[in-house]
Amino acid sequence: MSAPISPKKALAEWKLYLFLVPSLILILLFSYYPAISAIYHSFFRWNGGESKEFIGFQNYAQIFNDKIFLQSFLTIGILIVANLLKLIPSIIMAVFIHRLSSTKFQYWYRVLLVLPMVVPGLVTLFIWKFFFNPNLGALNYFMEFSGLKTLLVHLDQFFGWGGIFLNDFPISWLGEPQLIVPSLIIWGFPWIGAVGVLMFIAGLQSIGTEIYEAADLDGIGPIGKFIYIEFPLIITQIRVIVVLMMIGTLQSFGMQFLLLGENGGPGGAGMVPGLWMFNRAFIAGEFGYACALGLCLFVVILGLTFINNKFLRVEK
Amino acid sequence: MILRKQSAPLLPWLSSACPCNVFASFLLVFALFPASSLHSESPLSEKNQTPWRNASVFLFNDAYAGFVKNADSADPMNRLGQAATLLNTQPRTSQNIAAAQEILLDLSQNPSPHSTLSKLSRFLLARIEENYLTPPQLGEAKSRYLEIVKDKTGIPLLELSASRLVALTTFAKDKPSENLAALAALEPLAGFLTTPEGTREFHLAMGLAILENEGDPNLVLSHLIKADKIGFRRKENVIHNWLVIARLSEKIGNKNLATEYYQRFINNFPNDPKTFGIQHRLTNLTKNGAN
Amino acid sequence: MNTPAIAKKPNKDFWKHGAILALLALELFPFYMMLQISFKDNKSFVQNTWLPSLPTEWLWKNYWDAMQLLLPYISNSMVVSVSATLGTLFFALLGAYFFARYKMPLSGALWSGYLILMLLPGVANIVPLFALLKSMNLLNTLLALIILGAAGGQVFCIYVLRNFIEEIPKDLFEAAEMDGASHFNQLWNIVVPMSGPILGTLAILQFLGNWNEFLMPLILLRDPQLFTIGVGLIYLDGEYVKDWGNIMAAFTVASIPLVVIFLFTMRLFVQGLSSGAVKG
Amino acid sequence: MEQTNNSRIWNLIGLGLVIIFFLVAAIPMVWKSFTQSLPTDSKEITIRFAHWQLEGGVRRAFDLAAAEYTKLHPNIRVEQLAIPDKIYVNWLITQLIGGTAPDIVQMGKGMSDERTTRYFLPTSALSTKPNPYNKGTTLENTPLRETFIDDMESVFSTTLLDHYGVPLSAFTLRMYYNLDLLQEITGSTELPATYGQFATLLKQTTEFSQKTKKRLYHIAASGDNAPSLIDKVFRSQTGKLGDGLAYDFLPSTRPPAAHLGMAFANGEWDFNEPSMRAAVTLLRHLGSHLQPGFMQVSRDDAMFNFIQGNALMMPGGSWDYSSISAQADFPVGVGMIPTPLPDEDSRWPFSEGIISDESTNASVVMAVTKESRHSEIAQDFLLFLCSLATNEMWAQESGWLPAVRSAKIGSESQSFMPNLNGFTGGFSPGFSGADTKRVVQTSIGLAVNPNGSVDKFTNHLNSEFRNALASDLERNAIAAKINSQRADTVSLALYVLSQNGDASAADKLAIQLEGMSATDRGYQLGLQAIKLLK
Repeated sequence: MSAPISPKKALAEWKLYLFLVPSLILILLFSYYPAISAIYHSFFRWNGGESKEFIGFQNYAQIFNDKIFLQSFLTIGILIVANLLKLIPSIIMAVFIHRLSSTKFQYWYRVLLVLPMVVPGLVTLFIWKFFFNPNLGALNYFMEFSGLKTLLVHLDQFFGWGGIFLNDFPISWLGEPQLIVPSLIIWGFPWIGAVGVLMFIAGLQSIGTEIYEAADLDGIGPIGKFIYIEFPLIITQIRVIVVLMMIGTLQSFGMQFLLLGENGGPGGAGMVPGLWMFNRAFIAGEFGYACALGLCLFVVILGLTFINNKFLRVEK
Repeated sequence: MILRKQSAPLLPWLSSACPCNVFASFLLVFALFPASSLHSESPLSEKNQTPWRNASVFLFNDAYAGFVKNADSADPMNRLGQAATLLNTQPRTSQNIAAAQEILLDLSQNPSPHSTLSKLSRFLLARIEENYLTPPQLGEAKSRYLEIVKDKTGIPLLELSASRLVALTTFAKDKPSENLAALAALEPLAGFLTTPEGTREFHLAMGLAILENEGDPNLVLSHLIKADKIGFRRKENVIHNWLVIARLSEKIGNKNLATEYYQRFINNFPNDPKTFGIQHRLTNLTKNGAN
Repeated sequence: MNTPAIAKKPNKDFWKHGAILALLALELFPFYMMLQISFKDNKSFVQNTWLPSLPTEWLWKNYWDAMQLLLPYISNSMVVSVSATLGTLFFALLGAYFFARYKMPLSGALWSGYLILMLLPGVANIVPLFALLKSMNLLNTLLALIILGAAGGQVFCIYVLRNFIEEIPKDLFEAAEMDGASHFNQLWNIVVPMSGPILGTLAILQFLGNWNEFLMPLILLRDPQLFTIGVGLIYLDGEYVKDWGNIMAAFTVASIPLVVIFLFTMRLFVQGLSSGAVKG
Repeated sequence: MEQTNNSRIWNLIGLGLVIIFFLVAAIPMVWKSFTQSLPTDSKEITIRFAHWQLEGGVRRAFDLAAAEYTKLHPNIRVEQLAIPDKIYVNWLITQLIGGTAPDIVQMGKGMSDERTTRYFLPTSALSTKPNPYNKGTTLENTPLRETFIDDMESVFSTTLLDHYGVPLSAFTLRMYYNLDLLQEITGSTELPATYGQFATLLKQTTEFSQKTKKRLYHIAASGDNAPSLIDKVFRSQTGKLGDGLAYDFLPSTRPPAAHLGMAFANGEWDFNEPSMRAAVTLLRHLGSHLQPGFMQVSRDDAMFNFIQGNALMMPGGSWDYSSISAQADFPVGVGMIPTPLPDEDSRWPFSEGIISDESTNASVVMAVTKESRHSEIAQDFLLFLCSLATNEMWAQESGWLPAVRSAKIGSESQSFMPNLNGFTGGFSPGFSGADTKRVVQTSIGLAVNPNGSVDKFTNHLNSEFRNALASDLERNAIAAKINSQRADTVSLALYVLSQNGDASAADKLAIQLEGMSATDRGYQLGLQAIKLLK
């Protein structure tokens, strides 16, 4: 903790405030000012230019009738749940690496894990987009090769999905409204996040070898070890990752924008709240409404964080 | 010369600057020196020019803001401007429309119910009743339009009232015969119209309205030909009128008229994508005529 | 299971290695595809989708083209990322020192003011930020990106550095103060030398963040001379006729600078990330 | 934190590398800004223009034109910004609002009436004077407007009553052939001229792939280019039907939605109509030869298949030619989209004959922005671009069609010349707008898939069409109503200005009056059609 300081000494140390000034100016100008300006402009009809017109709460009233915006929360909800499940491979990976006896291997595996992190995100994104390409993409090759395609075609016929999957037709992952959300979920298979794995490993390292030995003596198997020993120790890390992931997912729209375009792809099936805000601002030119949407999003995130802190808090 | 088989003659209705365009100059004279001048009645102050100019290029919110900034209850042109732009400022609200209506009602009586300003206001009021209110007050709108027509305003814009009346009658009743009867009652309105535009739009509207209700084709043709005699500025309107005349006369067996108008189209628009097909029709027409 | 002493013998590890390698292979598969396609043209790619072509048939021309296209963008990205990272760290270090050294009046309120920004969705700010930069005449400049990068990293870096500085023994500072060292001297002579690894980790993370940024550059930059790597890649994706070999070579070229830096600093990288510095 | 000496050295090397990279990148930048800041006093001016035409050759052609302009005006540099069309709208709107828009911008994407008047300078005043850059040519004394193939009709806004921008090119739709494959299949490189010959070719292709076991698409198609193909199929059969249903069918450039809609509501036609069934039969025939799943294939993927020699044909616009010829390593043939002749095949007996190219409108419209600091120069450059000599050179370099009359074109572009010796044809079921188009496109599989049939498609459309039509007409009616409301304010403003002695306002008003009645008539008709449909 920082040392307590008497008011008298603080007065003498006034120069210390100068240390904060540059950072504070940056924050005030580029974080606080825009945020406050967003609140202010959310009460205006504003095209981003000179002319603006005060319209009270009309923008907010409009949000509640905005089907696309409400629908986009459903989509993002599905994606968040999917992202939760997508944490599992990272946990498995961390446990595997942790249980290796060789520290040398542990280190090199971690290096290999981090490698994808330094490849620019856009490159990864575009390679995956290429994988989804109906004609050339690796995904459709795999579906054909593994016979999964045939299975899906049968399912389609059986359940009457309306011909999303047809023999002789390449699956159009990003071209069919019904397939867009599944595509976004498949995205990034096998879903190993380097940061997550490393943090889990860090958490696991606090387990002493004697605990494992004791567990072995009690005849606890590998799965039991995970449930009784390892999982409780990384629950803090999981919680942190979940919170970061939820906030990140709620805010994110770059991927949807680059993959599906500003309208969220065919049928708008990939529309997420952030993208809708972006769309209203930079496509429709309704900046005031976009500000209101952004604030709405902020409130949702704030609420989620609050709930999280209140109910998901895990004592260290 | 590519894309065109031959150089098209300079089409009068396409070129506003063409000196041979008698109609255009006629029109300009009318527009600048009308029977009763709005300019002399209520002059346009310098500072209101920019808002009016904004209103003329669709920048309604800017225009309205400009009028409000210069607001002056003694300046009728400013108030007219406020009312006119209120109709289209974003967002459209019923309050805006009501406010515009209030201003216009006042302007229609003050300073004088016979001024050009009053006529313009009443025309806008009729438009509001017809096209802005939910549900529309068509009865009021009709009586206002009729009143304006009978005023013999000599202003092309206001003479559109006659064609508005035709439009409001076209589908008013479910039975075409009733509509036709109501349309026939409007025929005398032509006598009140003095400007070429007003007359042309009235005849065009009448012709098409009768056609919609499957009335007498010859009556339709006479209306459309009257409109055609006055002429149009836009190419698409010329084409529309000529081809409706030609097709209708072909249908009722008036081969001469059909041939005349098809031929006119071919002569004037040799490079239109439709020309080939129309030439084909014309050939068929004359072939059958020979039989 | 019944012989705990040899529980961690390699033969048991064998399966773990297998599983890890399988997962890693899947994870790295996209980059394998990127590399092997980058040496092909469309024709050989269609004929032979999965395997690398013979080294004698490698099309180095793809790389030549990609370099010509991307080097200016990479150079812009380099300037922006390095400057923004330096700015972030310098100002954050100053700020963190302020918070860590003493509990100055108001510092509690200011601290909350920083923390709440973590929750603010970046997207909500884009629009007013755009208007702000417009009024500052910074649209279509790299300086805007540098400033935004420096401002954006403040909260996180100050948070991490404050925790770190607070853990430095207080007597070190006190001794220096006795010698009449100014705060800046204390920061420079005590904090900086001790925080090498944490600064390194933060630098890497900030650098990565700036390097990957594409939305603000896309919105703010107009002139191709100023494009950063992200914008360059998006423009490349917008071409109508796709020469996949060329595109993949461009992707590789875009990745090279960071991979090279990574090769030298990977220990720092891995340790930094593992140490939980980013726990937030 | 234990750090071995070794890893510290590595880290330092890494740091050193970053510094070297940084310096290499930053020094030239600083140097440049330093040296550039000096001669800014000299009158070097940069004009920028933005467009989304990333097709091969076009950028080169623009560069060439820019260089020519700089030759004439050594102090002016012209720079092009080629923006991918996927981000063009967002890019343009951002630049317009940010006040950083380039001097000249390609119009067409993301435009509204309000944006057009707010951000762009009209070219109406220029259009009546001759283009100074046409001096010494046959167009020397021709007003600018008449130097274009469409008399600048395509850049005239019927709502704003002004011309905005000038066009540079014209587009037509064609069928591309892989001549090597064609030679292999038919033994000659002669392109089919009629649908009958086309059908024979398709049959031969099927036999060819069976014989050689070669996996070959007959027609590489995408969701981008197939809809216009489908349109053409319907239009080839429904000419007489349309003419019988609506008196304004022939005069309109587009099928009159309200009248066709009313006729549908009155039960005067549906998809069991013999001509509609013939059209669907034709569609089924053609569709079975299109690349499977074509509605979901993207434009570049279809193109990829064609260029790789995986497909014999590809429908595409004239705009695709430059990209194709640059990429394909086989000779490319360009033919009309074949339409059936009358009496050619009893399965589609309603054919009138060859369907002509839909319009002769010019496109690739460039306009000067109001915010441009050098709008005079920008306008001058625009005039230079659309002068006879420059447009001719631009067209030959890009392989695109010129927009200027009497511009000579290369022999390659001859096959893209709009064909006017044909019928305009009938209507496609997607005539009324987005919703009917959607219904047709989403159910196209019922017509073309192996397990589909003509009946499946027509039955489906008979049941789905009514609602889609109603919602389209409703949307059109709302648009017409708003247009007519805006016309009220505008016409009054024009009248007031004309009374104040503004001659151009008087002129605009005269045109506006024609438009007002027509818009209102469209609105009334739409309302009537909706009433009947419900």
